[in-house]
Amino acid sequence: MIELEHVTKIYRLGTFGRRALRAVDDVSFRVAQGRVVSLIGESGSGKTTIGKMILRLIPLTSGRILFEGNDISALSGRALKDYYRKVQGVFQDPFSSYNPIFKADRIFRILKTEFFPTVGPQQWDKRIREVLSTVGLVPEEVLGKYPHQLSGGQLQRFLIARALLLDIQFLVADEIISMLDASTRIDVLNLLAELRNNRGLSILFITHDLSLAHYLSDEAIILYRGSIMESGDIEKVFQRPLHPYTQILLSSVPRLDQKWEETEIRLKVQEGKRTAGCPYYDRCYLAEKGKICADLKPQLVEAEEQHFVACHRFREIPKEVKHAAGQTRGTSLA
Amino acid sequence: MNILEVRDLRVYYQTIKGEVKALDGATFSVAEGEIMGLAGESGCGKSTLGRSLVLLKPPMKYVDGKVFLEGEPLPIWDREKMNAFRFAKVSLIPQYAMNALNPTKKIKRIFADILASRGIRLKQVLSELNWRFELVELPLEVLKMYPIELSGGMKQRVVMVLSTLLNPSLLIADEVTSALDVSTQKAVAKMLVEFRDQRFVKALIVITHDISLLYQIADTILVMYAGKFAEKGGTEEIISDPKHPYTRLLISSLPKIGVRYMETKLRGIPGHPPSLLEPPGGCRFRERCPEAFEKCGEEPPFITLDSTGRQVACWLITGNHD
Amino acid sequence: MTRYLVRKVTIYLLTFFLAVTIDWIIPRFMPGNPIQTMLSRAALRAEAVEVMRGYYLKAFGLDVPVWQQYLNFWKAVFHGDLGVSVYLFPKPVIKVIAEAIPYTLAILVPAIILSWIAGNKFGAFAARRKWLDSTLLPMGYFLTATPYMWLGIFLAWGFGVALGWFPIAGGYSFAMTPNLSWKFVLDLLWHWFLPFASLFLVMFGGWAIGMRNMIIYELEADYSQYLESLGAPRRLIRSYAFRNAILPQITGLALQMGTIAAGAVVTETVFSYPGIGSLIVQAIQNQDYFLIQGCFLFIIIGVLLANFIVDIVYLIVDPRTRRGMIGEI
Amino acid sequence: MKKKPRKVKHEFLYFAWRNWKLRLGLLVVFFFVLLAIVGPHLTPYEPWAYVGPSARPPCKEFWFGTTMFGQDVFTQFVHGLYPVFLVGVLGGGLATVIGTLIGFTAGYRGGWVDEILNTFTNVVLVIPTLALLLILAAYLGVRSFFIQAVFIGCTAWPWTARAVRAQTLSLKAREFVDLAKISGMRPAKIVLTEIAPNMLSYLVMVFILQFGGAILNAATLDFIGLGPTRGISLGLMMQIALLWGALPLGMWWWFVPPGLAIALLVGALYITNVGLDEVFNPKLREM
Repeated sequence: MIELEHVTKIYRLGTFGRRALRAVDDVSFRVAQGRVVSLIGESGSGKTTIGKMILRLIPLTSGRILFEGNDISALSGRALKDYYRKVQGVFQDPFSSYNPIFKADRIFRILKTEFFPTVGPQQWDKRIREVLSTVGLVPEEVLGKYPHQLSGGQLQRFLIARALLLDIQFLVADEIISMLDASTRIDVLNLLAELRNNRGLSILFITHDLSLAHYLSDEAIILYRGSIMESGDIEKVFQRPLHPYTQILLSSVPRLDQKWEETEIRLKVQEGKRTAGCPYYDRCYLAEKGKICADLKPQLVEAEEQHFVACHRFREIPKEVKHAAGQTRGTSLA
Repeated sequence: MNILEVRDLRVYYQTIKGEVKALDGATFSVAEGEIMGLAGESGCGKSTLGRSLVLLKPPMKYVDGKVFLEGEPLPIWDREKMNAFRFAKVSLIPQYAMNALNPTKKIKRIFADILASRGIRLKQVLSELNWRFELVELPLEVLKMYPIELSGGMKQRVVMVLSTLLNPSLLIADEVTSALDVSTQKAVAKMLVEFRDQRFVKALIVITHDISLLYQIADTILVMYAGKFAEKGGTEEIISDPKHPYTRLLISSLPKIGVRYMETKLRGIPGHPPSLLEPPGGCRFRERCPEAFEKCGEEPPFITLDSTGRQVACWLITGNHD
Repeated sequence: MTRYLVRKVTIYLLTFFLAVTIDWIIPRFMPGNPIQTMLSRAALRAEAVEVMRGYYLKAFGLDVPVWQQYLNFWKAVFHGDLGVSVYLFPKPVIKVIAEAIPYTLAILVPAIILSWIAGNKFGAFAARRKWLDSTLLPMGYFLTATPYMWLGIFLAWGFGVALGWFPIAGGYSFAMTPNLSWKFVLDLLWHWFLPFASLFLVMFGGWAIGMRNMIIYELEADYSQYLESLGAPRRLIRSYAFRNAILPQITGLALQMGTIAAGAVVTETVFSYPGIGSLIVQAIQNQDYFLIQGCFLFIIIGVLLANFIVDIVYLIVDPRTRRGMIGEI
Repeated sequence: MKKKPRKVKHEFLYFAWRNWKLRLGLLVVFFFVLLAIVGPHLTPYEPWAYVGPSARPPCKEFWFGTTMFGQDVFTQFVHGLYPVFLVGVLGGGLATVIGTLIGFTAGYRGGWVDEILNTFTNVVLVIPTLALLLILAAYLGVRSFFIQAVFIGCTAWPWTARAVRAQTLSLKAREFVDLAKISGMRPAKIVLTEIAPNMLSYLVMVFILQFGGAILNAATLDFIGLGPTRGISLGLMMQIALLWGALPLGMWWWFVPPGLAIALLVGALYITNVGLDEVFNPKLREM
């Protein structure tokens, strides 16, 4: 479905662009048909940049993004529009995704003028009601309202409904639930899961919340400062985390079924200047000893079937740390 | 002895459309050494409660209610009189901690000016300051730097040290961890517990929407809904045996690591909280509550159920008690 | 921080170059020919006119091709030789201007500095009192909206003609000859006051309003709210807010230089105060091109210099530009 | 006492009417507009005609008295108002348009385009515009109000360009622009239908400031003799009054009204702008 090959994005900063910020550094991964892949990373890890590059909102510096085999940067005009018929996005802040001075359902009208100019009004209205009920919204409650008159949850579902009008195959969901309240969050996730099951929609779920990622996706990709640290089948990555960063993440997430372990978190100040070697070198507890970590950037290596890691020394991680992080105790609450 | 006692506190917001009943009758107490978690979704009034205990200013309006700090009445409605209590007796780590420091002043200068306003010279507390900076893992050179040169997490920790410098009896931490990355979040949360253990603060109220965070650091959890108290109790009891329907549904809707859509499909809470401009009579969760019955038309009192201080406001539970 | 300075200097050099080029255009493209006006005034016989024309052409260096003139002009500027005034013929332009500059600086510099300080203090003070804000502030808007020259005339009429306290024209009394006596200095001040006051008042209104809005904005900022929740006294909160609100006022000062210069020109004309302002207006009426060219050269240099000084002050005062963030001018 | 929440249909209108600054400002501006339209029909005389005794103070016959040459000051005044509005609207409008275009392109396109336009703006910002206006005005022997408006328009736009650029940068980062892009909208359409409407309220305020600024600039130019060579304007009135010794002779009625009118009109415009700012930006509202 979507394939990223050695995608890199370097931002030029400063007056004449002398300072370079390497936001995404040689990232490659694939999202197959009907699969939900979550892109997990903290702020500044480049996950949103990748989402925007797939949606052609920002250009790549190098590397390629293929959709059904052909390079999307080559698309323009008609071809680009067809691409948007199949690939759509939903963004983080529901209130900033709507032009405040127009009614919320204007986003449907834009689609009609751009993609379906010939469709008759009644037929179009029927389709809108159809997609609204798919996303669990009552048309009378939400149509004809201004964005500030609707809740975050409703607005996000509105955006998903908009994407469904185009009968899309690939959806980039960029932190779509982080602004929503816990109680409405889960329904939006269930909606995405149903779309994958019933319509075979493949989704790139971008988030910083590991428990949400685990709930929804089949595969996980852990990003840190623009590079992939670990990726693979989500059960394997969460049960047997191999990369020190993933372990720290898993042990730091506040959980309801388990108290925080006592593993000490060294809050090292994050120096930005390290270019060569492993991006995680500064905060990695393993890196002190090894020299190789400082000079050579580790590549993704298949540690086990459907489980990759980018760390020179992942085999030397002491037993008990690995156990504590990956341990899940007890079943979910009824 | 209770550090904080609040009886029937009402604080409304004045807007052009009328008065928003953000906090409609709060009665609770916080014991010495207790870290009370204040949880609830956006717009439930938890921030209003936190802010009104320190800085109650327009558009917030004090309606009525009594507040006692270590037995002494706290005049929260009198903005001037409260100055004596602020910082020394009750202090706040604000939601906007990341930009709470004046950008054009060195950190050292900010500390010195505020301490001077209390008649304390910076030199007197320098050694204590060093020890506390070390505790929050901040290098000492930070004092010589401008806020612009610090990362968000570092600014937050500077504010934490500053707000607790005079060892206030009550510290209110408003959404302290929500803007942080997962790893720094854990470190900052544990620092709050450390502040209590080091007796920098006698009691702590942690306001957050993230219940799992409270499970990690709070001794008790108070759940709020639409300006009212739903339930309060020990952290373990609230999480393992939630009594109020809202708490139960809220906890069950939180995905835990290990839970997947395939195996167990979690349920959200349909509908949305009522508007607080014209709050509905009786229990405010009535519309969305699956177990609502006609008694819910009357407002359920916030009753203590047993010796452990477990309190709940729901006829379903308290109904068959009296 | 150095990048901030480099950017600044390049802009100023670019501006100086562009402005001086425009300045050079004045005599070349103005209607009528400077030589012609001089000759007609000399009312000589025909052939004498031809001889004089040849002489003037060479004297003003107009006999060489245009680009050559342009280079000569740049060379001359750096030597301070701005050609000769057409109207007051043998007197070199540089000398005429040198006599006028002290007067202009005398009213301009104190007016700018004092109005800036007073305006900001008053603006901060007005933001504190409700009644002050709603009464004296509209007065501030009225002042800043007043055309410079009208206020000048109004003050001249009010204090000069009606009350007779102040003279309404000239740099000093005609009867007196300039000498270093105490009496003459007093007379100078006596004439100086009204033009100064007129400039002062118009600028004062502008700063007061700017500061009032800025300080309200700063008092609403997060750091002020945090100080309040730490029980900091009103005085401390206000001094922090004032300190931050003054920064945009410094940049504002730089941006206003152009309009202030224009204001000075008209105010001097009202009081026929012998500064560069009235010099230019006379030069325009007499079509004395080289004098106009010289005067504007000084105005351009003055404005650029002032801008540069204000930028340096901003650099010293605002730590953000020094440490990391690149400040916009 | 159960206070029924007021049904507030349009928050903007509600606040606009309550804001006394907005009301006062608009009132004064309309007064002058009315005066400019109705005025000339109120007086039988022509601005330049010698109609009465010279230097007569205001009386029933000549409301604003007469000039040194016996011309009716009130007639000159009302005829002089019209060009003030003309130059204000044209000059202010032109400056707003140029400023918006340059600021908008710099903000929206970014990169080196932004760099160049920004440098150009800063250069024009620093140049004393009076020098520029002088040369252009002197160069064109015959000058009309229209030319003057164009001059002012072309030199007063820099600060608008900077403000609009900042506004565009903040709007461009909003996600509804991205949403429009992935809806297949062409960039030009995005600018027109998504970004521009949001800036409308901002541009209105910018125009009002430019309008006031243009009037002041025009009056200054007229005063130093670079105004239009034909017709009458308030600035011209003051120049003539000063030239012919109205000041030493104490003929206040000749030079007070024109200047006062400009001050009141421009002051009213500024106050309207403040009122609008308060209505749009709640922070200043509580003050």
